[in-house]
Amino acid sequence: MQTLMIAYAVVWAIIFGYLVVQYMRISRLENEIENLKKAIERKS
Amino acid sequence: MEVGKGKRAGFLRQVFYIVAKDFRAELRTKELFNSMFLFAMLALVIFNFSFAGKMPVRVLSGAMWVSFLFASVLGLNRSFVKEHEKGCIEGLLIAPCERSVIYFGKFLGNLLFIFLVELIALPLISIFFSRSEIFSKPFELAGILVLGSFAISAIGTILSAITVNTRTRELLLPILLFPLILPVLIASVEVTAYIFQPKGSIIQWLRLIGIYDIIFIIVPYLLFDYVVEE
Amino acid sequence: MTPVIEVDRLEKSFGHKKALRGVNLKVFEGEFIVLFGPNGAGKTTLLKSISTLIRPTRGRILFKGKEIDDGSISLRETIGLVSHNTLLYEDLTAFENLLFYARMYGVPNPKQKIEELLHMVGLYHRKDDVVRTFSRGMLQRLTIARAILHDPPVLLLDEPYTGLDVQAMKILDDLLYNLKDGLRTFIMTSHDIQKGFEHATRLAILHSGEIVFDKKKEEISVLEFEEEFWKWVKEKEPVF
Amino acid sequence: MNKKALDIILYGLLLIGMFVSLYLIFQYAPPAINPTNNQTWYEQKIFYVHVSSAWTGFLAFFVVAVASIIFLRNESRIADLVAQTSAEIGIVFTTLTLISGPLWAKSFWGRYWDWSEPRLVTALILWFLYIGYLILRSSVGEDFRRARFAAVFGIIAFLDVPIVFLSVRWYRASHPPLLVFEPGGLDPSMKVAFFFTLFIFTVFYVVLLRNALRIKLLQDELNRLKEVI
Repeated sequence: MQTLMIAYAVVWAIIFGYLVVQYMRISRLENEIENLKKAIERKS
Repeated sequence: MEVGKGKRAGFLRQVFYIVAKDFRAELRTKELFNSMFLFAMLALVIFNFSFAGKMPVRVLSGAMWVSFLFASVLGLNRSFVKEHEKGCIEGLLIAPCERSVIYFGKFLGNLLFIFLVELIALPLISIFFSRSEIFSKPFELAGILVLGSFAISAIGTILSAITVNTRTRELLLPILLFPLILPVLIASVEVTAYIFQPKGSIIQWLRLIGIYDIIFIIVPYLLFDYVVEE
Repeated sequence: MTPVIEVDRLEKSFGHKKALRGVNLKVFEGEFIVLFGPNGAGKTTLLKSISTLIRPTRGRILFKGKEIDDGSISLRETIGLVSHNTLLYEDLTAFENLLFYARMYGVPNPKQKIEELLHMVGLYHRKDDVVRTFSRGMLQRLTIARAILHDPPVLLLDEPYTGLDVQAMKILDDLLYNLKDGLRTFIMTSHDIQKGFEHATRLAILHSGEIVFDKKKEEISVLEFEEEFWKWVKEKEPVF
Repeated sequence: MNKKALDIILYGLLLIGMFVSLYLIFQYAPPAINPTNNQTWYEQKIFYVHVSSAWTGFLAFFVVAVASIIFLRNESRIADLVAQTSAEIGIVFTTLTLISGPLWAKSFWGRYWDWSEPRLVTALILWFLYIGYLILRSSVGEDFRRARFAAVFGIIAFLDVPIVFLSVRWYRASHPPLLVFEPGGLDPSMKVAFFFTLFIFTVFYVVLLRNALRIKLLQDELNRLKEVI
């Protein structure tokens, strides 16, 4: 019973962890795009 | 401007011309037919030695269908490779015919090759595996061979038209085809085993193959345009 | 007068790449248009679109005022195409190849017609040989025979002179002169300025998916045109 | 700002939902009794995650088929991206099904696999089909043709699924296994736990798809901007 519960928690944690990684990646990409847009504005 | 304009051949005629062209080219080289046939027989020999002693009926019908399926993959792979070698597929695409004419032409050609291989393999199987039943029920056997091969060729033709455009070509076709064809394989093996040794009922299996054949001739027909057009 | 072919704001993109960016072109009966342009300008894509091989991303192509769509199978009868590929089956003989296409197009009296054509392109003595054994020049001649098998009023030629020997070039020249009867319409791509200019009644330059130059042959001399051509090839070509 | 708010709501819902579902499965729902030996059967709790992931995988492949049809109709890049990411997610959940299924089967049948169990075998075939789908995608060079080929295969593959299921079920009828488990009436509290877990898994799927889609679109945008510079 306990091993099962741990297994469940691990599965949950992995999926949720992946979601967090995805979120970090989104934020990073958004930042990069912001910076690029600013750079383009400065250039023109 | 109507210079020498003749009457265009109908749908079925055009399909027939494509089959005839493939058949004529194959008659000249025989490379495809020979390799398909040899491959099927070799596979059966190997199956025989993997099962020490006489194979039970069901195992034999399974071995037959697996060998035929593998041999079909060889034929299906070449089918569109040949059309792409000198851009012939373009020639077909600019010809005044529905795109589905190409699909049905290639489908029938493939079915014909597969069926011929099976037909020639049958007597040999009967001799090698001491199954005289093969000769006592020739029409039943031919019937199930056509029904099963119909599905292999119908799905295989559209998949082959897809995989010929990929980097991995020959490798990819069986990977895509085998899981798709599984239901037909199960059903064909069941029916073949029944023909060898009647037991239980096979009506539902025949129905399954029938449904499968109908669905997977209509759906590829509807989708074929998207595969060949750029 | 309605043009035989009208290309209307034609766009074609492959994924992110834009091969054609709004091509407009009106081709009238009897014209011989030669399209020049550097590699990657979109010449082949344009010819393939007109021959219904490629479905355009945006824009239309009209044949005598009728739009090409899925139901336009009969329109394909009016087109002959000579492309980079031979479109011939290597395991069939010259005669069998032509017979197959003749049947697909519904050519009347196919055998007689094929023999005529084989005489015309000088391949009659090889008619029962498998195409696999043919030389490049012979293949190109047979390709042209295949393209004009059904007497198409519109002929599309994609770099037909590429890879030809002198003899084959001569035969192709003669063929084209014979076919130019004032009723047939031609679109040819080329990067050989001399050859293109010789046949053309109209000259156009395609550059990065746009037609940037389009004039009747009478309005310009070879030298002027050559200058114009190099201007376009040089100006916008990426510098390596 | 709207997107951010939705992010917070979804992530919060998932985080809380995870704990709630753990509570429901292990505390709220009573342990089952194994009908074969009438003993308490803790391993039955695998059932919750097994069926939920199977459902999510199936949903994902259904979305692949729908997105494929939409792509063939209007050639929208988004539809193609949805099909691709949904197939990827579907494979993850089907893998989870294929791991949890045999574990559950072992505790019930005493063996990990039975070829006459239609759901399990269908899940395996699904897995093969969509791995093939992704290999197909990775081996076509041009973006445009890749999307088309994938869409055609995506539709054919999904149509095949019910027939696979049917064939394995009929196969079982002619080759009866030792024992077959049919999930009959569940205890009401089990049902609550089950449907809640199912719900949470579906939300998982939606968020995964949404995120992956956003990442791909942002990357597109980034590449476009880099080309401008």
